[in-house]
This record gives sequence, structure tokens and C-alpha cells, in this order.
Amino acid sequence: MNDGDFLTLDLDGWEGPLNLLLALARSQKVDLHQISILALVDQYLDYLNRAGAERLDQAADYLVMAAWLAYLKSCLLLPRAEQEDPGPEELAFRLQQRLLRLDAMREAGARLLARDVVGRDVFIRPAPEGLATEQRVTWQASLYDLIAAYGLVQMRRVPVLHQIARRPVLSLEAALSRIEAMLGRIGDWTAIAAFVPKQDDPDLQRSALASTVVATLELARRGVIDLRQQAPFAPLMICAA
Amino acid sequence: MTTDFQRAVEALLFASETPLSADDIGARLGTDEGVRSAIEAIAARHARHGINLVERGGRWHFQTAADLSHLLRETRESSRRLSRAGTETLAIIAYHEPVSRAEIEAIRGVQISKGTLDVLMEAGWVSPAGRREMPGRPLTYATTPAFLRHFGLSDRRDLPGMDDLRAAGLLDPVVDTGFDGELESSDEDD
Amino acid sequence: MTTDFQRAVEALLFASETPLSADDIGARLGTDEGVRSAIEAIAARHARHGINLVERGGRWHFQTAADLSHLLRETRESSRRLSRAGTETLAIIAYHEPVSRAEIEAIRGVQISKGTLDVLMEAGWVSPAGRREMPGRPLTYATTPAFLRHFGLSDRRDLPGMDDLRAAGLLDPVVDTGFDGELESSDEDD
Repeated sequence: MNDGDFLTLDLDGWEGPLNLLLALARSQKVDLHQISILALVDQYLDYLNRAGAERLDQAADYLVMAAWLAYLKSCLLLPRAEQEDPGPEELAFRLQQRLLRLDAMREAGARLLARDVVGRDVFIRPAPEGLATEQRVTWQASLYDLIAAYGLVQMRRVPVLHQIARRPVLSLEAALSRIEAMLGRIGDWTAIAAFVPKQDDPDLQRSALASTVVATLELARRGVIDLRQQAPFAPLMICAA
Repeated sequence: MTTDFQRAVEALLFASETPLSADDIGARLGTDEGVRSAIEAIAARHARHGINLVERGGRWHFQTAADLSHLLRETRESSRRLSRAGTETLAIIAYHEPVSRAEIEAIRGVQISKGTLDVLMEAGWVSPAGRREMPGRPLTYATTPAFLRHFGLSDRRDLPGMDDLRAAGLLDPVVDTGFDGELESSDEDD
Repeated sequence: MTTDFQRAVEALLFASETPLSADDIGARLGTDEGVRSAIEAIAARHARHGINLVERGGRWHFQTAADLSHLLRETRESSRRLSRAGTETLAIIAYHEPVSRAEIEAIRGVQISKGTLDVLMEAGWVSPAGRREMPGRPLTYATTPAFLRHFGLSDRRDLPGMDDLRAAGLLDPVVDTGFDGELESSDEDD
């Protein structure tokens, strides 16, 4: 270990213990694959002893790493038997792999930045026209839509008219004249059913019955006929007065 | 002049935010010599391609070939059904043209938004048809030949009249006679 | 394919604000046929000139020839230098993507400060790339087409030394050793 090596290291550029380890490893000027982990651990611990008091006392990461490395070192120095799994060689190998990986990434970053970077080495058009896409809507409507809409508009405009549809009825006048016409041909008491014209339409039939009843009442009032009913709901009997 | 010089001129013209004069280019490359011939060579090289080097008031810049500019603007068509307000407004214009906005609203019994007429004009079915000579000189609207084409009409008079609409059941439930006159006269008022 | 088709492809590539894929161009011109060969022809036409057509992640764009950078550089202020942490983080993401924050931290052996990922995302070089299906469902990050474009990479496989690093096992997923655990837990305390 050469003291001069770490004194030239620039601490400001470092981030974290792994970076420090990497910097120390590189200062050995050997291939990272050949690096002595044991020597590296000593360097790291020594460095913390020297520089740590002033500059690294806040950095818990460095101290955690130091503790771990001290543990690794003791494992490496201990007799081979009774080792836990993973063994110290395996741990040392993994540390070396991590240093290699970080080194590779640092290298890769530098190589990325050394490429022909847009805006520094190569240039693109500063203000291209751009490719515009305009949305155009084709409106759809059919002639039916059109005239149906006009029908709706017109319907909204006209005053609302209520029109009651005419239903089939037998008028009171018709019932009166029918009974009067029939009276001459009927001598004795006759049930009202005989005076009601037969209708196919049930509504018209009910209307005919109602009008005929009212007509008999009117004729009875005028004294043209007499009415008789034997009991509630019994047939209404009619006779000329 | 070397080809490298031409390449440099080409790159400068491409990367510049503004068109460059021969002097601009000369200043950048440290020599005026050969700038013009380089520009001419570059312009000639691109002449029949998609990118052209063109001069604008003594300054050069690259642009897409003029006959290809339509490629830069793409229209994407989407089809949309005309809204009910739009259909009604269009129908009123077709039956009553030329008709002002206020008249359309009077017939519809509902106000129309500005967008409704815009859509009809955008569709190419309706266009302004002069101003009415009355206070306020309101703009009137009428249908266009494109309207007739779209709806398969040879003439506006081909539009079904009131009687046709009624026969088609489009004016139901109005049935009363004596009602026709009212409707028609009201049509004529508009 | 006709020269007219080539001209059209060239014009589109020239006018576009972003690099275009063959599909983009095909969609624009209404046919995929011949797009690739047109692109190749255009690239060949410009190959030795001041402007080059280059591929970046399956998309093409025009840029000035790299060897002319010394002539053009002074026109622009150089882009702000990426910090060392930023550069390393970008490299780790590019070579390992998709990669979670914890994995980046495990490789660097230090916690990522807040600004580092932000700077990379703001530059448009890195973006979130979904969550990893594992406890905690950590968000992963990956590089963007803009990253390839900015650093002049046709493809992620163009990343310098990619194959060697992979062969050396240096791009394998980070194994969780006891050491990692300790370091990471200390990071989380910060």
C-alpha cells in the first residue's frame, strides 16, 4: 500500500463507499479482476482512519461498509473450516463483481457522453414545419332525418288540439222514434228488450240499451206509455197507455 | 472547392434557425471563396428531390419541395351524425330559405347556438344568402348545391310538402281539416 | 417504387418534428409498400453529404454529419453537462432496463439523490416502465426513443460494449448478497 495514492484521490467526486472502493482499486493500477480484496480492505479502512475523522464522520454508509469489510477481512484470514455459507471467498468475489459492474457502468456513461450527441456534435432542424393532422368531420344526415325533423318542428308550432273521436252511439232521438214506431204493433205488456235494436258492437249495444231506457222514461212522463217492474232487476215491462 | 466545403455549407444551412446569406456562411466558415458555387451545387443536387434549397431575398434555406407541401397536412375524416338541433335547423332553412337566424329560432321555438349554423356551413350544406332589407339587416341563410347532392334532391321543390309529410305520418297526430290552411299560411309568412 | 414516392418520404422525414418509423410514413402516404426501400435509397443518397438520414430506435431523422460538429458547434450553447451521478444512473438504466430505483442504488452502492432521476426524465431520456411484480411492486425505469436519438444510437444494441458486458455477466440481475442488504438498509435510513 502506498500512502501517496490515496492522498491524491479527490473525495468530492465520490459518491458512497462503493465509489471510494472503486477509486482505491483503480489506484492499484491492476486489472480489477486481479485486484486483491484483502489489500483493498486494508486501504479502505486505513483511508477512513486518516480522512474519515474530518470528512466522513457524517457518512453512515462509509462506516457500515467499513464494518462489513472488517468482518470480511477477518473471515478471509480465519482458518477455512467452520465458515458460514456464503464463504468469505464468495463474498469477496461478489464485492469484486460489484466493483466491476460499477466500473463498467461508469465507463459506459463516459462512452455514451462521447457519442455524437444531438445539439453538440450533430444537429437537427431547429424548427421543422411538423406534420399536421387535421380532423375533418363528415356530417351525416339522411333525407328522412331532414323531413322528419321538419315534421317535428311543425308539430311543435301548431296549437295543441284535443279531438275526441266519435264513438258509435244510439241517440236518444233514435230510441224515442223507434219505441213510438213499435208501440202500435205491440198490444200487451212487453219487456224492454224487445225495443232495443240488436247490435254487433257491444259498445253500441250498451248505448242502445241506455238510450232506450231513457226514451221509455221520457215517453212515460209524456203519458204515452206505462212502465212496470215486478221486482228490483226484474225486466222492465212496457205497455201503450 | 472541395466536397467537404460543400458538406459544411449544407450542414450549416440545414442546422440554421434562419435562412443564411452567402456572407453569413462565409463568415462561419472563415472564407467567402466558393460559398456561392457551393450553394449552387447543393441546390442543384437537391433540385428534383423532396428537399429543396431555395433562395429568399438573398438568403438560402432548405424546405420541402413545394409540390409536396400537401403531404405535411393530412386530413383525417371522421363521420358524425348531425345533431337534432342541426337537422331541424337545416330542415327549416331548406323549407324556408332564405331565412334569418331570428326566423329560424321563431320557427323552431328554440334558440339555436352559434355552433349549429357553423356545423351546417362546415358541412357545406348551408351558406349565407345576403342580408334582409329590414331593420338590423339580418344575414339570411340558404341551402347549397352540395345540400341537394347530399340529400339526393334535384331541386329544393322536391322536398316533400305538407301534404306529403302528413300522408307519411310525419305530422301525426294532427288530422283536422281546416288546419291545413293555417299551417300553409303560416309557412308563407316566414 | 417511383422517385415521386421517394421524394414524398424524404419530404416527410425532413418536415417531421420527431423521427418517423416506416409505419408512420406508410400511414401518412397510404401504403407501406416501398417505404423501407425508399428510406434506404434516401439514406444512401445523403450518406456522404452534409446531412445524413439516420436510424434511431426504428425511427429515422435527418441530422448534420457528425464529422462536421466542429463547424457547427459554436452556433449553439453546449447543453448542460450531466453530473457524474446522472451519467452513471443513465448508463445503468440504459444497460439494465427495465430497472428499479433500488436496483440502480444497489449497483451504485449509494442512494440516488432526488434530482438525479428527475433530471433524466425531464431531459426525456428516461421514463417509468411499469412496476415489477414482486413485493412492494417497485416502479421500473427505461430509456426512451429520445434517449436513442440524443445519443445517436440506432438501437439499444448499439450501446457501447453491450455484448461484452453481457458476456462478462456484468448485466445480470443484481444478486441480493448480505452485503447488498446491509447497504440498502443503510440507504433507506437516509
